[in-house]
Amino acid sequence: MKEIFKRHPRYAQAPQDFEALPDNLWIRCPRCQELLYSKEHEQALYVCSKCKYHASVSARERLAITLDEGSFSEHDAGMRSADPIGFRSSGESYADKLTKYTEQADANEAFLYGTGRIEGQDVVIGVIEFKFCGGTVGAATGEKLARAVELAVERRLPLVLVSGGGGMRMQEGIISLMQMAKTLAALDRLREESLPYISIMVDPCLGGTTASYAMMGDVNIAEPGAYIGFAGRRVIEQTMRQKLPQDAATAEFLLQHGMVDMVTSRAEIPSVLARLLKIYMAANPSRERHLVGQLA
Amino acid sequence: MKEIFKRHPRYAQAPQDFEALPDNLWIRCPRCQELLYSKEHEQALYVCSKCKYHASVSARERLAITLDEGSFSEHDAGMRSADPIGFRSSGESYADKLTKYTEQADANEAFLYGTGRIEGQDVVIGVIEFKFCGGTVGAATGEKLARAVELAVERRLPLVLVSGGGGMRMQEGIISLMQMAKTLAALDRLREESLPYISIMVDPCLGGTTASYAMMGDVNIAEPGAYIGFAGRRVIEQTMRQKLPQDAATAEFLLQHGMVDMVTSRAEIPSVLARLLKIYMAANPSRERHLVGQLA
Amino acid sequence: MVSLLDFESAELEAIRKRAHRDGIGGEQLDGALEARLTEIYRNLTPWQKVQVARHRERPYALDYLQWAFSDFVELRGDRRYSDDRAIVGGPATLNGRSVMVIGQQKGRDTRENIQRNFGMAHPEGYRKAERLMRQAERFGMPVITMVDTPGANAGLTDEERGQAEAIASCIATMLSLHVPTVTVVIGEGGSGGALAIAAADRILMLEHSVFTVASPEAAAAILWRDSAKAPEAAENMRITAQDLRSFGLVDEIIPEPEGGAHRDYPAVAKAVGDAANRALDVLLELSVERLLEQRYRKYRDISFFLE
Amino acid sequence: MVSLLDFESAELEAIRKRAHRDGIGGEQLDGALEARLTEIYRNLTPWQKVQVARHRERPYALDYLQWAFSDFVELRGDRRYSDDRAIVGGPATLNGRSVMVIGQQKGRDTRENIQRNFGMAHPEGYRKAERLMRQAERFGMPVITMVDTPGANAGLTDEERGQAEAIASCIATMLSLHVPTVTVVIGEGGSGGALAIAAADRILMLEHSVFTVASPEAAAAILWRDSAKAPEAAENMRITAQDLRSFGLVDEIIPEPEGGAHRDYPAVAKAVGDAANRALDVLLELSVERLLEQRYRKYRDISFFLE
Ligand SMILES: [Zn+2]
Ligand SMILES: [Zn+2]
Repeated sequence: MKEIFKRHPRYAQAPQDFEALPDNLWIRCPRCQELLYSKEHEQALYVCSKCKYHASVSARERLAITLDEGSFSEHDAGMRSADPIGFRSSGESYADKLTKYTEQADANEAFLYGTGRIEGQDVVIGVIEFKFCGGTVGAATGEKLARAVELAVERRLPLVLVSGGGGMRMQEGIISLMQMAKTLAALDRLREESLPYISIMVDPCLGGTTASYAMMGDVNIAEPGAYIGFAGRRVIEQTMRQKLPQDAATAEFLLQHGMVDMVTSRAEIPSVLARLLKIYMAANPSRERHLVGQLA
Repeated sequence: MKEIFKRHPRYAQAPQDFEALPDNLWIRCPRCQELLYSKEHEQALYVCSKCKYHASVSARERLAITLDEGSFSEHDAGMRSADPIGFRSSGESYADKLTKYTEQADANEAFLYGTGRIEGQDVVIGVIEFKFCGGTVGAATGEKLARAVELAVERRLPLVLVSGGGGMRMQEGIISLMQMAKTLAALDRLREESLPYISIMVDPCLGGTTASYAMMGDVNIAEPGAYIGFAGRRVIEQTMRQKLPQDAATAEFLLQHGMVDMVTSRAEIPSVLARLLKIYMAANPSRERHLVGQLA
Repeated sequence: MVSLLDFESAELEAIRKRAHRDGIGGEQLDGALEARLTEIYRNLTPWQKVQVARHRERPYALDYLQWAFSDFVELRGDRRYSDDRAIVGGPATLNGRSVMVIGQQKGRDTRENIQRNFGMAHPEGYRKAERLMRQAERFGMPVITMVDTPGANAGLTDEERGQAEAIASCIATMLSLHVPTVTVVIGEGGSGGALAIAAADRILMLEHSVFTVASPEAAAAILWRDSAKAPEAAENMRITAQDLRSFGLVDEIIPEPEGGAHRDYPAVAKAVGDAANRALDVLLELSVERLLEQRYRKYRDISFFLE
Repeated sequence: MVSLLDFESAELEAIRKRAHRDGIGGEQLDGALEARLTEIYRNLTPWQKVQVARHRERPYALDYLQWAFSDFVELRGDRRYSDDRAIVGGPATLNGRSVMVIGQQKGRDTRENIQRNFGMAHPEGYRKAERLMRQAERFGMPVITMVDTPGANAGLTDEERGQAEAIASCIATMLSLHVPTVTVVIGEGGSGGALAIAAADRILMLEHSVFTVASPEAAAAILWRDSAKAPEAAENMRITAQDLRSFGLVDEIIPEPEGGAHRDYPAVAKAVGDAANRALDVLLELSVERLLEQRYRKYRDISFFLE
């Protein structure tokens, strides 16, 4: 297994997390309750061997799973939120909370990005960090997302984003909502440059995240079982005043309803990405642009 | 009432036609069976005063209803089909049938077009003639449709088409099917020139007619109660193996399902057209095109 | 005639009582009431603004279409699945210019609210909006949108038909249009469901309108698991037109008539029409290249981060 | 191994009987059978071609994707409502070129036919095709479509979701693409449901494929209210590749292996891949302007009228 796993043997604080047993040798799957041997579970990329539940992984683990070893080079690692609306809740300031999130997640924001290689092909890649404020999008998150897109445009590289999280970050109010427009504006430029954007949605992917950049991939890939939607289960259940069926708004449900191109297990994602990037990058958009130019 | 009605007091041979009583003073509505006084029925533009059934009218009556009096100037009135596949059915040749249709409909084809004015605004208008082979589309029909579109492009006029009929004409085989592509290719040029196309769909509007030019209006208008669909009622009933509900695939059903912009009674269509044409023709597409050009 | 909101009636009732006690009435009382009302509206709290923005008699999109625009023809349907009555739109004329108007539309009574789904659009509403935007672009017509929604509808069938995709795609389309776009927040701008038709070159807000990442009720439920704390959330989250102006997110605040938009439809409609028109005057001077660059920078340059 | 169609078994059985009577067998018999089969396939009637085009073992779109293309990644869904398995598509490589492939897909057994709806697409199938075409255009990838459908599905829910709009829009989009488009009719080209993905720069047809305004059964039902007269309709309506070639509607007929495409997948796939590739070689030499002009003329100039 790739080395980075050894540095981050476990991951934390996601709502549906695997429960580590006291001796740290065994963990329990939160979906099917199966007891799994920790070492094997790591090697299975944190996918339950029984029910195939894809547990959330940290941003760094995700990069290790996805990229050629040692190929990642991070950008803007230090960027962080400025607490735009001076938000306080129950006597605690958001500014203080940010410090806590940073410690918990060992990251300055809920998203990190940079360049890397997938089966030898250069890409710009950005991944969600759930451990930072539930992977919600604030001003710094949105800025990093926009810079990731612009980096792809600048270097003429394909863009891969691994998206998830709770949507826009309440604590940054309207500033966070506007990140939807900001990221989509950036993606529009990528589109105009005919560079491919592959979106990978992981559990859970909600609200403004899904309703902006996550859903707009040229190719949308979802991990099995991932809950992906505009509204969370609780909100929908309140609206409908009834319990949701178990598979509602899962990756498989979205595939059936035409919203994602494929549901792909964690282990297979890198090779699918490699195949897609190869075809798209071998296409010849410059010819198209050139000739369209002749038309005008 | 406009004069042309007097020359064409009745219309014939549509499947759901008003039945003229022997004395010609009264007719019976095919939908609600109401007895209507012929003169009044004419003045009501052949709309049943009780159930509002919009009976089919001839192409010339339609023009009289829609255009400013005396403003119509027909193009290509003599164009007719060449019997491309030498079709014979039950010993009778299609070529012979064409002669019959021409006599019945007092027209050389199922479609006629030209220029006219709607509340003083110049338009290119084309209308279906149901009496000619059920308003189906053959090679000559398609050619006239394409020429109507090209005339609009050439003169920079808006296009109004009144569409209906049984779809593509079986007796011209694959040649008739290809008229779908031919008419849509022409409409694409109209689109590129930013000239508006308003489609009015009347009862019945079926098959390849609906599935090509009729459904592609910038604004789609349907007459009340008109059956508009890809498949006819009989075909759908066979597919579903059950009777269709009465309102299935009517204009109102299509409005509810987002396929038409409005359901507008025959009498109101001219004023709605006038309002739409005024707004669209006052827009400034040339500015847009010019500035887009600067972008390249 | 105009229904009073709770905070209005409480204050005005107190004045009435005092006047009754002091034997004051007639024009003098009317004057006092009016003065107090004006004062109240000059000092609305964020939560009071939410109530004003949601006032049942507040002018809705179709009211502005009647009072500020002419020649409006409603175009319906997404050409895919349905016609969503929570969003209305079509071509119209504003001050002699052909424009495409798209607005979220609430209902005024129960029957109409069922039809309009309380202004909460389904995916097909956003797809209709997108269709009309693309049409406007083709004809070189500027797009004017009016925002007034508690948010997008959140049911399972909305997920099935891609509410997230519909919103994302509508925003992306609006950002890419080669024609000028102006948004007026006329009431409640709720969440992504509002932003879907608000990613414009110019965002204008009525004086007492609000724009939120989530409705105060939803925010309170998320933050404190108690939607009754909505007033606190409203205070905390900086949701008023004035707040947004201070962040540079809003280009202009359109003043409302004394006592709120619902007290004078013609006046507020004129103000909205004039403001939109002024915005277009400027935007139509730009080349498409400049227009797109300015629009990009407007959203791209939203800052509030540290590095 | 290969299932025989009725008209094949009848003829071959007769040869076998005669051989048995004459004491002939082994290689000599095999040779006679093969010779007869070749002769049959050189002289297929239109109705026999319909049966060959519908042969359950005939290669389908996914077979060509396996044998003629490489790197295919299936992309699914219309991003609106559903994923229609009656149409498959995605990027692939043909002879080193990145292309977008879209094909109608029948099922080979009952289970798969239910999933694929016998190759009859719903509106969302055409909307998926349209999405992939637009994507191909954005990336400068030529589009290759494979036609094989009895027609579009005709149910009430298809009307609800706009089957007519979906087909019209798909044709219009295909006609407007700024990238070269090549269609191969690999089996049955049935009506508007087939044309929806066939309005290409080049239309190629396999030797024993057909393309009809309506299936022979439907045409017989419409013309004579008797679908049993399908063979007569097939004769009458000029539906074979050879007929279409004679009208100038088809650019090239791709010869099938002796005894039909279903008898040699690799050979027919190679023929299809080579033919598509040759068509692209020519089309990719054109400027977009020329490409669009040639495409326009191809459809605009279909004549067969008198004036
Ligand atoms: Zn498990
Ligand atoms: Zn009647």
